[in-house]
Amino acid sequence: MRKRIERQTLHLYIEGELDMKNANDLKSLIDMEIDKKGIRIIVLHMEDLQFIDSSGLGVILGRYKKLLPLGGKLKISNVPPHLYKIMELSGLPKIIEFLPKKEVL
Amino acid sequence: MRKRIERQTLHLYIEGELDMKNANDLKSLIDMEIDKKGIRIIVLHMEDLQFIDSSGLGVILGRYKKLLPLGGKLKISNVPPHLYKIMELSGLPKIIEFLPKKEVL
Amino acid sequence: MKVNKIILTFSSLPENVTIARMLTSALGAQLNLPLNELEELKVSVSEAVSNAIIHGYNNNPDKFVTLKIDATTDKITIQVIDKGRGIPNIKQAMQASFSTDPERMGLGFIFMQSFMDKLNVESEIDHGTKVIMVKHINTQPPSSH
Amino acid sequence: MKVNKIILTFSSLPENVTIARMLTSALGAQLNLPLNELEELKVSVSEAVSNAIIHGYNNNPDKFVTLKIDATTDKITIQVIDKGRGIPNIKQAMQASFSTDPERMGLGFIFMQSFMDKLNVESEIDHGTKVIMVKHINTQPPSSH
Ligand SMILES: Nc1ncnc2c1ncn2[C@@H]1O[C@H](COP(=O)(O)OP(=O)(O)O)[C@@H](O)[C@H]1O
Ligand SMILES: Nc1ncnc2c1ncn2[C@@H]1O[C@H](COP(=O)(O)OP(=O)(O)O)[C@@H](O)[C@H]1O
Repeated sequence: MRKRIERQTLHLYIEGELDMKNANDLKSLIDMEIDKKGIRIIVLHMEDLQFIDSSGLGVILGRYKKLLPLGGKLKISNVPPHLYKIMELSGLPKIIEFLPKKEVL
Repeated sequence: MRKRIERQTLHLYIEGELDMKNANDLKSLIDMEIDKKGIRIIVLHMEDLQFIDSSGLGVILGRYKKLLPLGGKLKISNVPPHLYKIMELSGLPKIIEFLPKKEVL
Repeated sequence: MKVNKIILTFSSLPENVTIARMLTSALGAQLNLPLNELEELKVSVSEAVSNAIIHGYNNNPDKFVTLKIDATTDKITIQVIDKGRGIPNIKQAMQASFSTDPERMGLGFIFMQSFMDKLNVESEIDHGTKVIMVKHINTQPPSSH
Repeated sequence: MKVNKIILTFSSLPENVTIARMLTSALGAQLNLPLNELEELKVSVSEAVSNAIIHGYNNNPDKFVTLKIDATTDKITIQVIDKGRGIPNIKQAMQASFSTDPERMGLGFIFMQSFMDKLNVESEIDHGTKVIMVKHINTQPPSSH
């Protein structure tokens, strides 16, 4: 997974499949950035995400909830069309900000 | 599978996997060209072949043997490197002519 | 009618969720399912298998999960079976946002329900759980979407 | 040592040769087998499963073939099992160019033998055949080839 920090914002480029096999790795990685490096704004880039299920979505929602009381934010960008339906069903778009491509720095 | 006839030579471009699932289709297709259309020279292009096993190799050898008494010929071109070993083991290169890329029209 | 039956039994390991999904996907592709339905099938299998491993077996890798797929020309039936701890209250478990694990979303059954045409759960405490899902195959040429 | 066990039982249909191969390949990829060894594993499974369907069951799609894969960190053991007609003379059957089908090359067992580190065949007339193949996993970093 590619990562980039710019203007105190952590950009994570999630690739391939996000399920129970690797959701915990993403969780640890993000928690480390929040706890150890003081990151408060995170953008998850999903253009190269091929598959996600509730294990993956759960970790994303969990990180959002962790950042809230710290005054932080988590945003999602570039969800591929074949994942729209599962995103919609999960209710995440009602809670988390979804950025269209051009608004992302 | 793409096919092309040029100067009475049938060029067949084999794609994907050639195993017991589809080897018979290749057999019927070639036999039709030989029996109905009088084709006597066949070049099998293998650059897009991803997998072959003894079922696939058997059909190729069988077509070669069918053409021999008819005064015909079957040649193979552009075997991808990952299939060299199985070709070698099958003994086909000792029987059938393998053409490097540039010799093929 | 041609029938294809496939039974996959595998160690209760996270990496086998990928294997189970890939198998489902390969079979669905052979049945010429449209891409979006393939995707939905994969999610459903992923949820049921993850549940078997996480909830049924509490991530014990020495246990086994079974995925049964029956494909005919007009429907695909998928069963995911574990011999784990079972579900005390199936109705409650299937509700949106219900989870016995505070870290999870409680959406697994919701996804299965939304993505499949039929969902049935059988479970017995300490004997295990069987999730049965059916997807109809649209044999009409695509038109209305 | 971590062990992954996978058992696939499937209808004796030609398209399931693809499924069996894909499963093997997915598992091999998770074990980080080099590409050429993955290729060789796929050929071996393809040959054994094709034999079960063609020779064991005479292409009867109502029968079942079983593929068992046991993977540890240092070797992968593959078994292909049918309950078909059995092999009367195993030694003869394993010879190069021997085939009971004039359309076939008689190279299946030769490929399995060449591509795997160990090959063992058990068979009983009218009870079926079990092909057991082992591939060692080179845990050293690649160097000598
Ligand atoms: N195979 C299973 N074995 C035991 N309990 C299960 C199983 N599947 C589901 N459950 C129970 O049902 C609840 C809801 O499942 P689900 O909707 O998939 O959400 P989640 O997995 O996020 O908890 C789980 O939290 C668990 O308590
Ligand atoms: N599973 C099986 N059941 C019955 N006979 C088998 C089986 N596998 C192999 N055989 C016998 O062994 C012979 C040699 O097999 P093989 O080397 O794979 O060559 P081929 O498949 O080209 O005949 C076959 O022709 C068949 O008679």
